This record gives sequence, structure tokens and C-alpha cells, in this order.
Amino acid sequence: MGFVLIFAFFIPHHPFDALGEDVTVFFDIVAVFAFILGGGNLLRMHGNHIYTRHKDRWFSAVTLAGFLLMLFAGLFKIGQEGWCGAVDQPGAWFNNIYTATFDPLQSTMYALLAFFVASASFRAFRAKNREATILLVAAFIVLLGRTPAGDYATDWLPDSLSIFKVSNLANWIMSVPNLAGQRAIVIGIALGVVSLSLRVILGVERSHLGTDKS
Amino acid sequence: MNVSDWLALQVAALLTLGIVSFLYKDNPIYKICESIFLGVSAGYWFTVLFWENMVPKLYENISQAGSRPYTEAGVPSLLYVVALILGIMMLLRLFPKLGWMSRWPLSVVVGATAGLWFITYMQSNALSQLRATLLPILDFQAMDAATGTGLSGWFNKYLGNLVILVGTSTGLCYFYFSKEHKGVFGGLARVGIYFLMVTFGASFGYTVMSRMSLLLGRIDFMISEWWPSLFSGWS
Amino acid sequence: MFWERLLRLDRRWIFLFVAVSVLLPLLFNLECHQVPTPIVRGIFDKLESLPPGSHVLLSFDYGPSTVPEISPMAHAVIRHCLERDLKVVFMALWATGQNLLTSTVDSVVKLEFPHKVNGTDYANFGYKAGNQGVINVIATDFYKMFTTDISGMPARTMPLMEDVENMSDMSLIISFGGGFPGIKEWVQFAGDVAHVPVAGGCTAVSAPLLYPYYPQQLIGLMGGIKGAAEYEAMLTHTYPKFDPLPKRGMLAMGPQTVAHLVIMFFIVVGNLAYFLSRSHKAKA
Amino acid sequence: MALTLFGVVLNRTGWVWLIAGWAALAGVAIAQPADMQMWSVKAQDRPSDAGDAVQLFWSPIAPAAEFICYIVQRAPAAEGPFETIATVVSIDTQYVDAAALTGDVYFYRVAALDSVEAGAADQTTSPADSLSAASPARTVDTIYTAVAGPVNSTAQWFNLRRLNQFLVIIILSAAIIYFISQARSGKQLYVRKIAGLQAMEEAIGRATEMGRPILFLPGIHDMDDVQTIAGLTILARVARTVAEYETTLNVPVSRSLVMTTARETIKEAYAAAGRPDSYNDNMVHYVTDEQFGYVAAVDGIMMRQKPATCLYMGAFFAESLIVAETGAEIGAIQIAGTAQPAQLPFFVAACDYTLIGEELFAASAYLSGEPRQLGSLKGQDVGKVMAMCALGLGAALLTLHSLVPGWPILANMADWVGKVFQVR
Repeated sequence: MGFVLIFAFFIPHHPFDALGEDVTVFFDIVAVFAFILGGGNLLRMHGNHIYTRHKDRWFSAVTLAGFLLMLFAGLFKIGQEGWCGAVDQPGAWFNNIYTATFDPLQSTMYALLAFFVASASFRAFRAKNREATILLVAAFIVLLGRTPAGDYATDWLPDSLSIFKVSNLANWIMSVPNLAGQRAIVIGIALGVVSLSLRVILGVERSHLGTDKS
Repeated sequence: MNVSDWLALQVAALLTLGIVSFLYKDNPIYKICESIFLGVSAGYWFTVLFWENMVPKLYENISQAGSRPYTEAGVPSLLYVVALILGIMMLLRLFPKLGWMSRWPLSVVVGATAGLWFITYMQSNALSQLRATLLPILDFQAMDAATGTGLSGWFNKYLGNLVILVGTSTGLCYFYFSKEHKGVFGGLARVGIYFLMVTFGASFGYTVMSRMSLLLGRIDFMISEWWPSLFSGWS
Repeated sequence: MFWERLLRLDRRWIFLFVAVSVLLPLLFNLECHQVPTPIVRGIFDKLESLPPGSHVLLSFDYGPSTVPEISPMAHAVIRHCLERDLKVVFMALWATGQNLLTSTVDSVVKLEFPHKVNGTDYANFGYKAGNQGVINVIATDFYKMFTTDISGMPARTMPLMEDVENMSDMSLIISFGGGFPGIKEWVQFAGDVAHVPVAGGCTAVSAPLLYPYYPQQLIGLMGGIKGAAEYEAMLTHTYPKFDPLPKRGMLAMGPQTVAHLVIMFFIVVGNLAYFLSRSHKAKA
Repeated sequence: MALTLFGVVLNRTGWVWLIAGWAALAGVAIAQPADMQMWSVKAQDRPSDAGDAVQLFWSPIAPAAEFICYIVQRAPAAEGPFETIATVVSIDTQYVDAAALTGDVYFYRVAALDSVEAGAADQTTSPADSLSAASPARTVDTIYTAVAGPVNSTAQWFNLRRLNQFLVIIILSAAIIYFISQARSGKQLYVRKIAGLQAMEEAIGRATEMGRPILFLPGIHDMDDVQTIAGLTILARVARTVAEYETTLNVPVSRSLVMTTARETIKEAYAAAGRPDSYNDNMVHYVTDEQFGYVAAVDGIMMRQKPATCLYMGAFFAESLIVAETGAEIGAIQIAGTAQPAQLPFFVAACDYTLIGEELFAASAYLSGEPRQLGSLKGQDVGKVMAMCALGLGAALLTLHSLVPGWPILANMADWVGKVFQVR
């Protein structure tokens, strides 16, 4: 399968020209079927909690209620006229539940990142060795370059040294050494993917399929 | 604001506070929020997958209700029947005796993924990045156009391309597997690590601001939408 | 030992610190004082120097995801233009820009400047498909692209458009949005061709890509919330009547700056604690 | 070997490109119009496609004072009727008719519109409209090219424009397969140590000693991301060690397909370790497809079960820092690996060890210790050598060119090195 797709890239003739897209559609369809297994796992796990009177049974009940309510609202398009509209049109139950629960939960979870960024900087950015120091200095300059404080601190520099003004230096770091590092990483990744894909296609790496009988 | 909108706002605010309480410590309120989140989001995604994938991509293609390219000829596309069969094979896992059949769709998926990404990565990562890095060490033509005077001008003129070239190559040295990081090669690899560290530090510093604005958005919601609603009630 | 204990500081104190530092400026409406950088001042000074009645073209080339960063700039610039009795021509190169443009005209122009007449003092031409092709055409003839405004009023008969044939009759072009098409295309297809000064406002992320055009091809650039805040600061300084209006750029800048400083403070303190506790151990 | 191989490619692709380049130059030379009467358009099948497009090229018309745009027209026969299919507003002088059907014959002509009287008040916006209603009274002057055709669009079996990519892939694959077969024939291959992977076994041992579980996250993407596959191949090795140590393994996943695959993987790993009975399906459980819902649940699991070792291997996004910080809070040993460049800084900052990009994909080969798998890593290194040589060569040529701008051969050579890496 993998080989066919690799060669298809070089064959513009029908039916190979659209093979990549077809496979993506295939994947989407298989994923929906697989969800029945995943959803089943969710139902069974939490159902079990309730059945065995596990200490978390009330939490499991909440999860199950949310899951079934959302499925009911979405699959039957409750609160919506007819079957044709998009499932998330305004006014439908599905959409209301989404805005009242899903949306705030999601954005709050995302917003927690701001706190974790702070605690990570406190904990991890310590000049323990040369690598860590470089990491720290680069981060510090870029951070400083994005606040007015950095401009105040280095405003006195003459034009001929303007590159050392913090905001300029931050831009330079972003566009030169940062770019170089990114490219090395990205090229490395590409080679890694090529090699892994070949191993998978050639059957050298089969552990993912559970036939690791070496 | 009507009653249901008002209630939805209160629910949203309570959930927001519940999640934030995790920062202090794990607690039952967080656990309730987590449970709601799990249930609702799993239901949400299944519903979306069903209406976005199952109906238009499978049902409409096979039943010819849609107007996808492969059904234009008037023949229900065999390709999609294959997809249906693969999907059903997936479900056979539910029956222990037939469970082995589910490996088929898995192999197809894994093989196809490997093939597709082989090409994509080769093209968009390796080749195009390499091409972008093909730079003259010193571009004497462009030098007159470079901006800045004194040391800054010198920086802009001479250092940019050289640093990019050195950084990219030494970075690749760091990833080189066949040679121990010793001697001259070890030195190169070390320079490579330094470049990677600058990259990580810089991107970390760069993302901090956008993370902060997410938090601002949440706080803004609590202050300007929820807090006034407590006093105004509904109408 | 104090430093060692600091080294193992419970991270909840850090969380509290961050929360307070973000909340306080917001609760007290702290407006962060901004020193305008030359690159933002360039736009302000240009608008100040134009004689009343000059035409300014504002193009909305952005979408909903960048509204928090870009719309404060657009609002400040529109206020500035109308206050100085400049004639404003609105348009959009992004399909998503048309809605944002119309709602901005409704909320800023019509509410704050009720005496300004549509078609005489300003006009909204909406979105035209064609990316840089649109710029290319209006560089030679404005009316080939825009026969009517968004409500169907014929462009040719507008008092606003009396002396306008093409782009070179504009005194300034300001594009909001750093994507494609956007500032870069305005520079290449309008600024460089028709020799009209071009300025822009874009997100903080895309600003570094546009810096190289300043000051030769761009007379000024506002990058991200910071650029917006600087512009708002200059505007309220020169026209105190705008002071009571919400200055969203300056408001958002406060907590962001404080949060940044807090993080840097923590990095410094963390390192201090690390080195001092180590030297303490070495002595002992 | 890489160098010699590389040399060969340079030669072959070089000829192809040289010929193609000359052909293009010649084409441009022919297309130059002598004057307005001979203004013409050239139409040809677009090469290396599925047979659905025709390319049109024309020379720019002498810039008239009020030039408006070009109009492209198509007809089934030379004498017409011509139908306008496109308006080219910009200064472009080419167009691709992507609506051409395979096998049908088409004729094309291009018209240039000039506004003779400047600024007529009643002019329509769309130049196409003004043409379709063309009448002598109009102020629009139209100049047509001669009709070009017949052209028909055909499909090809090989995309010549991707020849360079094809060759690069063939060489790289050949190198990898060569080293795999070398290894299979028993040749000892050296692969350097990777710190994060050496720490893995130690971390599993630590969890065993502490009697706490091991948490493994395969990322939040589905099986259609190769990073997830890499993550699962690592899971296979980890599970095998875990089975030998008899530690508890907990794998919450955010995709159903990943759940199914991970179960297969772990089951076989346990069987291979001789402990098929210790396996049960509950080791892998589906949480939710939603990114942050998954994070909320994983954070909860971490706080409640307090795993001693956390492994994050796969595609991670904004959640990377949330889980890594929570893991640090509970004092777990954390090893992460991802090819998501934007998330690497967070893992590097918050975890004990991080597999950076390529190391993630190499990890399973490394952990397996199988010679064949290690051989493929050698093949990757050939790719790196190739990349570095190309960079060096390109830099040298371009620098020389900028030093001695008078030598076009340097420019051509440099240009051509670039073309080897051209992506279409």
C-alpha cells in the first residue's frame, strides 16, 4: 500500500492522481467505525464503575450523562428544523450545550498554559551548564525584546550599534540562528520519517502490528 | 438576556472556575468539570465525525445521494464499498474469534500513512528547506542594498547567511548517528546543540506573549460578561 | 536557608503571582504608558501632515482570528482620519474583511462621528475578489473595480470621489493585516508603482517579515498589540477628547507587559537562588 | 558511496535540466513578437498532468496608455464560436485552462483590451462583460491574437517535473536498503548512544522499584500521523520491558484507532516477553478525541495515580507543557519525544530527556537493537551527508558567483543545484 502511494506521487495519470485524497477519505471512514470501539470502551469503563460501585461512580455517571446527551442531541439534531441543516447551527441543543460547557472548558484549559509557562520558566531556566545557559539567554533576550522595558534599557545605543538594541537583537535571533536550528531539526525529521516509513513498508518494523517475533 | 442564556453563562463561569481550581490542587470540583468535559467532548466529536465523515463521505457516495467525483459516472463507487468493508472488519474486534481480521484495516492505514508521509516530508521538509538554505556565504551583490551602518551594517551584511549555513550543517551533525560525538566531529555536534538550544530558547520566549493573551481572554470573560450578569440577572 | 527554600518554592505561589499580576492591571484599568517607536510614529505624523480633505484609503485585509490584535489599530486610525477631516475610502482584499469593515463603520464611524456623511466624508466599498489584481486595476482606474459602494451608491457620483481617478489621487494607503494579500502586496503593486505612501498594521507574528520594507517602501508599521497601544497613546495625547473612549490596545498591553516582567523576574530569581544556594553549599 | 551516487545523479539530472532549460529559452525566443500584427498566443498540453489542462503563453502587448486586461477565449473549432473563459487582470502573460477535458480539441485566442477614451463614466466593472456586449460605440478597443490550435489535453504516465524528487528518493531509499541488507548479512554497524533512550530502561526500573505505574501518551493525533506510528513502535519496546519487570502500564489515548492499535502492540509485546497472561485490555483506554478534554483527564490521572515515569512519544501540541509541568509537580521521571518543532522547547524545558525530531523516529530501531533496524539509521546518515554536501556546494557556487558576477557559468551551475531541490 505504501509503495503504491509513493509511486502514485509521480504518476499524474488517472486514477493515481487522486489516490492520496482517496486514501484520506478511506481513513476518515475507518476512523468513524473505530470510534464505535472507542465510544464502546468509554461506555464500558464508566458503566463498570457504576455497576461495581467504584468510588468514582458519580463522576462516571456525569461523564456518561454528558456523552449520551451530546450524542442524542447531535445525532437526532434536537431543537433543529428538519435534517438538512448543519449539526451545529445556532439554536440547536447541540450548539447550546457546546457554548455552555465545551467552549469554556476548552478555553480555560488552554488558558492554564499561561500559568504553566511561568512555573516552567522558574524551574527550568537555570544556568546549570552551557546548553542551559544558552537556552536561558536566548529566551531572555527574545522575551525582553517584546516588552517596552527592553527598549528603555538599550535606547541609548548609537545607530552604528543599533543591532544590539534588544528588540533588534531579538529579531536577529529569531530570523537567523533560530531559523538555522529549525531547519536542521526539520531536515532531520524528514530523513527520520523516510527511514521509518521504509522500515514499515518493507516489514522490517512490524511491532505496531503486534507481530514482533524476533 | 433571557433565562436560558443567563443560566448558560453561569454554567460557563462555574466550569471556568472549576478548571482553574486545579492549579491549587486536585479536587472534586475539578473532577466534576473533567467528567463533564470528557463526556460532552467525546459525544461532540463522535457526532461531528458522523455528520462530516460518515454521511457525506460514505453514505452519499455509495447511495449516490451526493455528487462526488466517483459517483458521477452513475456507478456506486467500488472504492467506497472497500472502505465500508474495512470499517466493518474493524468492528469484528468485538467478536474475539474474528478479531484477527481487524488487523487488515490497521495494516492498510499504517501502510498508507507511511507512504503518504514519506512523500510529504521528503517534499515539504527536506527538499524545500534545503533549497531555502542554498545561500552564498557572502553576497557581494546584495551588500550595497543591506541596511544599517557601522557594526549593525556589518552584522546584516556578513553574518546572516554564514550563521544560517553553519547552524544548519552543525545541527545535522548533531543528529548524525554513525559516529560518536568525539574530537572535531564532536565539536561540530556541540555547536549544533548550541544552535538547537538558541532555537528552543527563542521559540519559548516568543510564544509566551500569545499564551498570556489566552489567559487575558478568559479573565476578560469573567470580568466583563459574568461579573455584571450576577447583578443584572435576567430579564 | 532562604535561597534553598526559594529554589523549592511551591509553584502555587508562582501561579498566584501570575494571576494577580494579570488581574490587577485589568481591574484598575491600568493603561500602559507607551513610548512611540519611530516606525509607528511614522504613520501618525503622516496623517497629521496631510491637509484636510486629502483622501486616505484603508484596506481591511484580515480575519476574525486576528481581530484582538488588529482592530484596535484600525479603530485608532479611523478616529484620527475623521478627526482631521480627511476623506476615508474603505475597502477589503479579504472576504472576511468585509464583515469586520462594515461592523467597524457601524460602531466607530456612525456612532462616534454622526455628523460625517456617507459618500461625502467616507465610503465603504467592501470586498473585491482578485487579490493583488484588484490593486493592480485600481492603480490605473479606481472605477473599473468599484462601480458602486457596498450599498449600491454609484461611485462616480459621490462627492467624496470627485477628484479621484486612480490610486495616485490617494494621499496615503493603510492596509490592516499581514497575511496574503496584505501589506506586502500594497507595497509592491501600489506603493512602488503609483508612488503613493503605504503604511500598515499587522499581527506581532508577521511584523518581522515586514520590517525590511521600512522606511523606504513603508512609511510606518504597527506590529501587534504593542503597535496599537503606541498609536492610541499618541492619539489621546494629541486629541484628549478621545481619552474617555476604550483604548483596547493600551488596556491589553498592561497585563501583558506585567506578565512578561513577572516571568523574567522569576527567571532571574530562580537563577539567583540556584547560584547563591550552590555557593552556600560550597562554603559549608 | 554517497558521494559517488550523488555524483551520478548530478550528471543525469543535469542533462535533463540542461536540455529543458535550452528548450525553454528557445521557446521564449520564438514567442517574441516582431510587431503588433504578429501578436500570437501559444497553446500546448500541460506536461506531466492528469490530462486536464492546457497551457497558454503570449507575449506582453506593447503597453498602451490605457491597457486594461487580457481576455482568454476558447472555441471547439478554429472559426468559432469563441467563448470567454478567463480574464487576466494582472501583468501575467500566461494562463492555464484547467477545464480542458481529456481528448477534446480546443482552439484558443487572447484579446487585449484597451480603453481608448480615458475614464468613460458608464463603463462596466467586469471587462469580460464589456467584451461580450462589444459594439463599435464602446470605448473599449480590442486586439486579438491569431487563433492557436488545435490542442488537446492528454494525460502522462510519469510526472517529469518531479523527476528530481524521484531520483533523490530512489538514492535515499537505496542507501537505506543497502545498509539494511549489509546488517542482515552480519556486518557490525556502529550507532552512537542516545541519552534519552538509554535512560528509558532505567526509568522503567525506577517505577518498578517504587511500585508505581508507568504512563505512556502516544500523542493526540490519529494513526494517519507518522509520529503516532513512531510513538507506538516505541510503545512496543517499552511494553516488552515493562512485561519483563512486571510493572503496571497505563496508556490513555485520544483516538479510537490508536486505542485498537496500541492494544495489539502491547498484547504482542507481552506475548513476546513470555507473559501473555499479564496483559489486559484495560491498559489502553480511550478518553476523548478533544485535545483539552484529553489533557484534563491525563492531568487528573497523573495527580491521582502518581506515576513514577511518564513517557510522551508522538504528536503533541499546546498540551505538551500542561502535562509536562504536571508530571514535574508529581516528581515523575519524564522522557518526551516529538517532531512538532513548536513544542520541542517546552519538552526540553520541562522534561528530563527529550528525543528531538529525528531521534523520535530512530528510537524504536535503536531500542530494538536489531541489526536490520540499525542499518536503516545508517541510511539516514547518508541523507545527511548528501544534504550537507549540497549545502556546501551551493554555498561555494553562489559565493563565487557573487564574487565574479561576470561568469554566467557559475550562475547557471548554482541555479542548477537549486533545481535539484525544486519542489513541484
